[in-house]
Amino acid sequence: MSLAPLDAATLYGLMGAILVGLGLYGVVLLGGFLRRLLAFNLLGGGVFILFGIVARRGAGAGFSGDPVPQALVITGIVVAFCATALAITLIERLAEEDSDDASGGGS
Amino acid sequence: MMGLILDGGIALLTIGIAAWTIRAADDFAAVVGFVAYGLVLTLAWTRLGAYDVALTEAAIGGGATGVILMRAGARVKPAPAIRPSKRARIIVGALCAAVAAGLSAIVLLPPQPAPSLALEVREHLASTGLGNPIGGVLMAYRAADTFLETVVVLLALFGVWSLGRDAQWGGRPGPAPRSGDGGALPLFARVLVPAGIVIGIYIVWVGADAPGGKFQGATILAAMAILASMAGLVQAPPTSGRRLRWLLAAGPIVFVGIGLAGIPLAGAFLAYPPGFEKPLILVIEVALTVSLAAMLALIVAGPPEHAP
Amino acid sequence: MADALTLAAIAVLAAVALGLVRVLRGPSRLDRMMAVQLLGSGGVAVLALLAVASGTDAILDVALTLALLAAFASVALARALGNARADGGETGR
Amino acid sequence: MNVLLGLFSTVAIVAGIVFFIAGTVGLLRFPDALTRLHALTKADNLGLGLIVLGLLPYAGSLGAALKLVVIWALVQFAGATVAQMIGALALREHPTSAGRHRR
Repeated sequence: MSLAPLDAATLYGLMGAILVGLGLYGVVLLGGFLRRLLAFNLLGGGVFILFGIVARRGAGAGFSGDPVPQALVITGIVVAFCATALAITLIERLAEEDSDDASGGGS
Repeated sequence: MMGLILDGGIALLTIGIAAWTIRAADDFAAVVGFVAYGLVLTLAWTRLGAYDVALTEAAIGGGATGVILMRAGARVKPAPAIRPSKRARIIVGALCAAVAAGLSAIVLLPPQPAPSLALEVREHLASTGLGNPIGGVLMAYRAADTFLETVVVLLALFGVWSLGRDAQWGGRPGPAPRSGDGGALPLFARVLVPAGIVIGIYIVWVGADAPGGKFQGATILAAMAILASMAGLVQAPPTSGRRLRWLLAAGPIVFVGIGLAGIPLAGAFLAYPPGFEKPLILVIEVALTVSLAAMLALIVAGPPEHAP
Repeated sequence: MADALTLAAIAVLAAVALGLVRVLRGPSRLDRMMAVQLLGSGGVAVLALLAVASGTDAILDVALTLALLAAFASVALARALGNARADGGETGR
Repeated sequence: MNVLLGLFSTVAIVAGIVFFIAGTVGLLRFPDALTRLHALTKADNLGLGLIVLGLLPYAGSLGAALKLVVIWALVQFAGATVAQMIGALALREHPTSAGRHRR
């Protein structure tokens, strides 16, 4: 095993690693569902970038990157969006229920 | 060298925006930070040569996710700020730093030679008739995944709908249209929506041979539908509408229909009969684009809010 | 030629990054909203420069999508903020 | 001819960068949200416009040149709309301080 050369893939890989650390910190420590959800998405962005450098280093056969991890990331971004949307609707509904309870009236 | 400086700048900017988003004082500021994060990540993906992913990140990461987050930011009362103790912050910070350091080690000590399926993709791409390797992977090698992915999007939409109040089941989502909202928004929507529809269709169309494709194009089309509804030009359809439900189901039905036809004709589920790969993939892509655009727009619109 | 255009992209990115620091600090929400606007136009300029520098037409499609969706996001932000204000019971003009 | 075109591009792109920097200086120095908005919209749209103008001769194909122009038009139009929306919000929030800047 030898040290990776200092190129774009390495730079963005280190960025991805730091983004995962930052996102994890937010998911664990932040108060409020919305902020945690945001932090989780930041973390996801870092994970996707790490996949991206695997793709970049697998460049060959005339492609600028290995197409398989790239396709995985595209699927991942779409699924992450769906999960986020569902979570946000849940958070909104929870907030609605809370304010109903607080004002003493249900629906 | 010049390129490396630019990459370093983009990386630092991305980390700075992410850190700012974590630390931001209020929810609205954090949402703005997150949208900015999506925009700079698009630059990073472009620099990595992953143009397909850059398109997806620009459309979904910055655009669609940002808009649903804003909706929540405007409606949810900010949570009382919990100030974790200094000790908790130090311990969690150290653990997260350790995770980042571990990942950095993996980045810095890659396996030699780098694992890659690029050669295999190149070998089989010709049989799909497509020029875009990522489109080929999504529609042939990982066709079952792509099919399930559209089902996941549909399930997410059902999940969003089922979180509405019982009395409003089947009604229209989103705020009631306001006439005379004034301002520049209606004019903006009247000009941008047609332009955006053309661009969305173009992105799907070039996706066969160049970066682009159905998810990116469908998100652009969905964004235009949301914009038209924000400007009060159109109202979201009732979620119980028969036509709407067929529109949502059309993509998955076409996909699974062609997939099932592959069993007798090509010997496997989702296999394409030789000679018909490209036209069949295009038919699936078009049907999926229409359904995905409707699904994504309705997911962003949220649960029904008006009784049917 | 390519190096000169990349240098231009670095200059634009640096200007945008500096402006971003100012805008994100606030103090008002209106200031922060400008962040998306600033990154939208700056990011599109960087992408346009890179597209011509590397001769890759696909980057222009990324720039096109970014221009469209950044516009969409900042309009949605402005509207969300306007609605929040209206619901907050503040009187309009 | 080629030399002239190269010179034109260089001047346009450098001028575009200067406008981006001017916008940042405006953001850093101006006292309130409305004036900062002014700095941002003017500088960025002109900056992007000049950069696009400078890149046009090197676009390589008519399609690419057309895309560049469309990109600029989109950003320009969105900038104008968002500026109007932010301006209206600012006016609603601080009618007096915002009015001071209107002549």
